[in-house]
Amino acid sequence: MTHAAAAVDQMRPPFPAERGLDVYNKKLGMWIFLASEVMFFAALIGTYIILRFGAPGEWARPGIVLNIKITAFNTFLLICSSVSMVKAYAAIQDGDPKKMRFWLLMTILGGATFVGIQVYEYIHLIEHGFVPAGVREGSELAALVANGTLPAATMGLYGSTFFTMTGFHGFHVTCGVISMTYLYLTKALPGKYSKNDYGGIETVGLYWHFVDLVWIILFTIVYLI
Amino acid sequence: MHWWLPPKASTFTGPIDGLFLAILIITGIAFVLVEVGLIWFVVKYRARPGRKAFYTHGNTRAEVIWTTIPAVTMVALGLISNHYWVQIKGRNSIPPNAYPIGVHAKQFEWQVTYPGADGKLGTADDFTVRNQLHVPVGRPILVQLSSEDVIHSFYVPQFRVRQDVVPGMDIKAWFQATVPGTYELGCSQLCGLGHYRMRAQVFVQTQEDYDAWMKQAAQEASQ
Amino acid sequence: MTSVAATAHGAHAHHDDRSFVRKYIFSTDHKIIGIQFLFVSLFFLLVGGLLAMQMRWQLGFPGKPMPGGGILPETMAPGGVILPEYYIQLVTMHGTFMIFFAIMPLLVGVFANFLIPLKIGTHDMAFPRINMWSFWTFFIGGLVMLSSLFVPDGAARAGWTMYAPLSARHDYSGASIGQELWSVSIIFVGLSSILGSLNYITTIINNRAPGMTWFRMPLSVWSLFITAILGLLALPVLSGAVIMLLFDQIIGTHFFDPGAGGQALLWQHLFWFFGHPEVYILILPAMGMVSDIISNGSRKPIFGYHSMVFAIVAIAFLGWIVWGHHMFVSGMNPTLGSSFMVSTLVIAVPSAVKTFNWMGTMWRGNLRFHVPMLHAVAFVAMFVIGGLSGIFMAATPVDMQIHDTYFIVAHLHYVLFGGSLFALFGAITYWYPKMFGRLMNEGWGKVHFWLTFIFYNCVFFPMHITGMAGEMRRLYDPNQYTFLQPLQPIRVFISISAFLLFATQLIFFVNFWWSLWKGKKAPQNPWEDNGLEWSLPSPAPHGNWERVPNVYRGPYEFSSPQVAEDYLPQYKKLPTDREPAAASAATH
Amino acid sequence: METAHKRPNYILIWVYLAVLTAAELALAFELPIPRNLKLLLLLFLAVWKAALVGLFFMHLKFEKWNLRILALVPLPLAVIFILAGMSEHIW
Ligand code: HEA
Ligand code: HEA
Ligand code: CUA
Ligand SMILES: [Cu+2]
Repeated sequence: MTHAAAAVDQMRPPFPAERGLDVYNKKLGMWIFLASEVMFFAALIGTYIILRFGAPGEWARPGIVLNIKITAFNTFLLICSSVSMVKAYAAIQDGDPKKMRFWLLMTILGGATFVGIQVYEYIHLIEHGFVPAGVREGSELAALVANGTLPAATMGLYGSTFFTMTGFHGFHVTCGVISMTYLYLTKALPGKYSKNDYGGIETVGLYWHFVDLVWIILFTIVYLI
Repeated sequence: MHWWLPPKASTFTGPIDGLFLAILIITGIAFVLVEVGLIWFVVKYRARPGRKAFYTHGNTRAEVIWTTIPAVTMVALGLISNHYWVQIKGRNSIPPNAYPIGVHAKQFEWQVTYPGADGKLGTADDFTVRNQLHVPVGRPILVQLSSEDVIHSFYVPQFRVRQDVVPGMDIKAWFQATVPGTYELGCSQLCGLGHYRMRAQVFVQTQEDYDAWMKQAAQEASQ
Repeated sequence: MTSVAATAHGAHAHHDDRSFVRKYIFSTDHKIIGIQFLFVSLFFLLVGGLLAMQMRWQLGFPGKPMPGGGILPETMAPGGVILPEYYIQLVTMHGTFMIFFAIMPLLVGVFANFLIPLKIGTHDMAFPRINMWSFWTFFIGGLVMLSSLFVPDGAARAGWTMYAPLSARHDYSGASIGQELWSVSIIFVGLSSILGSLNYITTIINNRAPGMTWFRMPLSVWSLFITAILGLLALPVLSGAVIMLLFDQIIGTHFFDPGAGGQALLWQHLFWFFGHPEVYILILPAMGMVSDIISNGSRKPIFGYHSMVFAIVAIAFLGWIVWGHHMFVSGMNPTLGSSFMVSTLVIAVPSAVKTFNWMGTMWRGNLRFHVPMLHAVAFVAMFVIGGLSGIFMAATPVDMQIHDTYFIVAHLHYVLFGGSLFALFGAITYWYPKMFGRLMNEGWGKVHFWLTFIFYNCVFFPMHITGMAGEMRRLYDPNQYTFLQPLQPIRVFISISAFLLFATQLIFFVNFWWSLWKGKKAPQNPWEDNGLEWSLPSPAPHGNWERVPNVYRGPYEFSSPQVAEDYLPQYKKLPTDREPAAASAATH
Repeated sequence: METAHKRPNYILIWVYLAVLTAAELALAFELPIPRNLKLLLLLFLAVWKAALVGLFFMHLKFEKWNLRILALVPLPLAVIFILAGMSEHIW
């Protein structure tokens, strides 16, 4: 899986001492960056797990506050955009920039829709009274808390962790969409990618799949458990 | 002015001061070894014209020695420390007959709740006193710590006892005073601008004195 | 010896036609970025020092108007008398500036940037533009932190460790904007570190010169590499934690709010899970550079090179599983405390390896006491004191007595000042000629060294004693406690020594600036060292080498019997040397 | 440019992921089994899906061991942290 020669790297001496990891700089850099992202999400997700584990009471049952259906669709969408991303990568590996452009565009659309739906979901949740601080007084959800459907003791934690985790995930998706759009406009459209040079696609792809991977974990632990 | 740990006034002073001394000896040896060695080398091997240094890349035997000795020492120290740690802070370290006292910390004072005549907390005859901790001598004391706002820390240097008081947690600490007298209870966790003055008096009294004091204090509190 | 310098850019009047802004402000040249870090973080070091002086005034002479304190606003020090709320701001900002804006950028920002490409033989970092951003995010973070000193209700005031819930709720701490700016600033610092680390790691893995195998890398590069990994994995945890803290502060979440189910100890776990690796970020590069300097000053190969490398790796690894030693009395599960104690004690072993190997390096050497060497030897002597005092605290029962006392303050200054800062003074003097083309003044360097060494010990050694006696940290006025009143003479002594220590630093300050313009012109290899950077002219030109040199041997071939002089550079080809394998990147 | 390994069937992986997601939903809302078992199964499915993405879409399966190690290094650290944080509540 190497194409060090493909993405010729100016920084790399013509004959390296050892071949390093035998991976071109951009890709290696992305993997290293992803390692730090793992730690970032470990802090957020770890916090969620620890807080929920030690919560002063039951956690709200899944499906009451959050709209599972629409999020399930969103999950599916993200999976689709992951596969379209990898299709774009495969296409350019085969030297088919047209197909690559198509799949890249699909990926961008999928990601953008995901963000759109998440924004919609947030608006909806906030209208119903679910906010980072917990449950807004006098709202629809406050009534559910009052009648015992939702546990009063842990709603504050629920709101804090939910919005922080999904918010930062959404932020990552947004960054992905922006950078893919940038690559699409400045590199893909002008035809700068080819069979011999597709480092940008592979690198942004790695990021994109990682974001998908995080969502897979988040969806399960936030929405289903 | 003194140059050592504070005077000893609880049963913890034995193991803790002992460990402190033991570590001082171990680290003292290491300290002398390193510093004297450095000075010696600095003097002995300072550059002289025309001399060339001894060309070597190391010596495995020497390295093994100075890896194993610290390793063994540290593991031994760990085991010994843990032995005392379990006695002092371990899950089951609190003696069953310990006398309970509630200590509630808030910015910037200590509210001490005494169990009253029945010797139990949470009953009607409990009473609360600000910034005064009275304890009977020679009897294990269980302090039940709670905090109103931020993290404080319960610290009596002469007892070698310290325990953070964390809001949202019920923390129990225990100690047994051995010398009657007056001490100071300090807050040793930064808790805001009044941190430096969050202190209380500690009175270690004989059982009779304590009982007498309690009777009187309970009366005063109920008025 | 025909050195490779002949092929360096500077050698043939290389035309560097970048504009001033491109060259010195928004530069992507790793050396310029390193120098930018140097100036900015030395400035923050000065700020941290000034804050310390105010603290020491209050502790030595409580309630007396501070000389020159009249210029401070009423809310801090009316009539020059420091208020309690200002004192805790001083403590907090002193710790914050020193750790995040002085020592960390000095070690990593300056020397990782400056040394890595020069020492492994490459033209620049793998991602020069990201590298530039790493500096600018740091700079912005610094400005934000600095500005927080001037907001109306004052700077952050919960200690550099920002324990929640004190830090999370404004009604507890009494500061709002200051606390928030602290969080925002730290997020920038985190970003800066991550961007930097990712650059350093990629560069070291992929861009080494031909023949520069892993075990021919200088220990400075090894330690910067491992440090970068620590930074890469630790800083995001801090960022995550600080973001949650910021949310607690501004949008009302409840992560650390026990009233709504949040956990106060969770902050401590998050903070120290970052924090302990962080303290090794603050010492490993120092250890690496000291190794280089000691080997050079002793004119001897480093003793036990491989075990030095493994010790670095071991310290870094163990650094991840000891964080709970800051929380022994926090109410943490005591069984967890036991395991943290054992892992902490075990760190003494790789540290012992390092210490004794440094001594082994000096043994039977031919010691040259140039200024960097003086600092390096002092580093070993002082770091050991700090490290050994760490053993006291690692023993859980003993920590119960000395936690949060000046014993800890003594420990942390012995490792951070006696360790990191001494190493930095040495390293700055050592690589100054490669940065600026001039040497710092030797005589004043020695004066600065000796005075610093003496006053430093006068300041921080007595803190062990007051700590043992039970003097707590972060106390505005220890005299509130009757049992601490007899210690006041020691505090006065410490304060006076601290003022002298600060004054001594002015020698360094002047030496540094004076030498920039008036220092002796530096030869190419003033210390007669083996590293690749000395194959370049001083200062090193943009782009470093036209064609990177080949590497023929390890970095510490001093007094090798193969040559007449007592050093043998890595880039010098002896008749017996073979060219390094020209492994083409394209062959798989 | 070598493509020594056979390219995985990406569409198949996609189908897998979709089916596993559906399975998760069914498990979470339809299946009447004990909560803890449910939790375990759900986590298992999530890790399975994540592994699919990592191995095939991010082609970790086809990378050299040293890159794989790089990718996996942070995970044990994260696990250690979470376990320690949780242990606070089991004493
Ligand atoms: C550069 C930074 C640095 C370094 C390197 C260290 C190194 C060590 N630290 Fe330190 N530490 C800090 C910076 C650092 N620390 C800071 C800033 C704090 C305070 C934070 C705050 O609360 O504000 C702190 C606090 C701190 C605590 C918490 C104290 C408390 O709050 O109660 C503990 C407890 O275990 C500790 C232990 C250690 C140990 C065991 C080492 C070891 O790595 C040391 C190992 C070295 C040696 C042991 C010496 C060399 C070895 C030999 C000569 C061999 C022979 C030795 C023996 C056989 C013993 N440190
Ligand atoms: C590397 C870190 C570092 C350094 C160097 C220092 C340096 C000093 N520190 Fe500090 N200190 C900390 C890190 C550091 N400290 C930390 C982390 C804490 C804990 C904070 C907390 O509790 O939250 C602390 C706490 C602390 C306390 C405890 C306060 C309390 O608990 O109430 C005290 C008290 O005396 C103190 C004093 C000093 C003094 C007198 C110096 C002196 O050495 C200062 C001397 C002056 C300088 C070193 C500046 C010199 C300037 C230059 C050389 C610049 C040259 C410029 C150019 C060339 C452009 N420090
Ligand atoms: Cu309460 Cu400090
Ligand atoms: Cu630590």
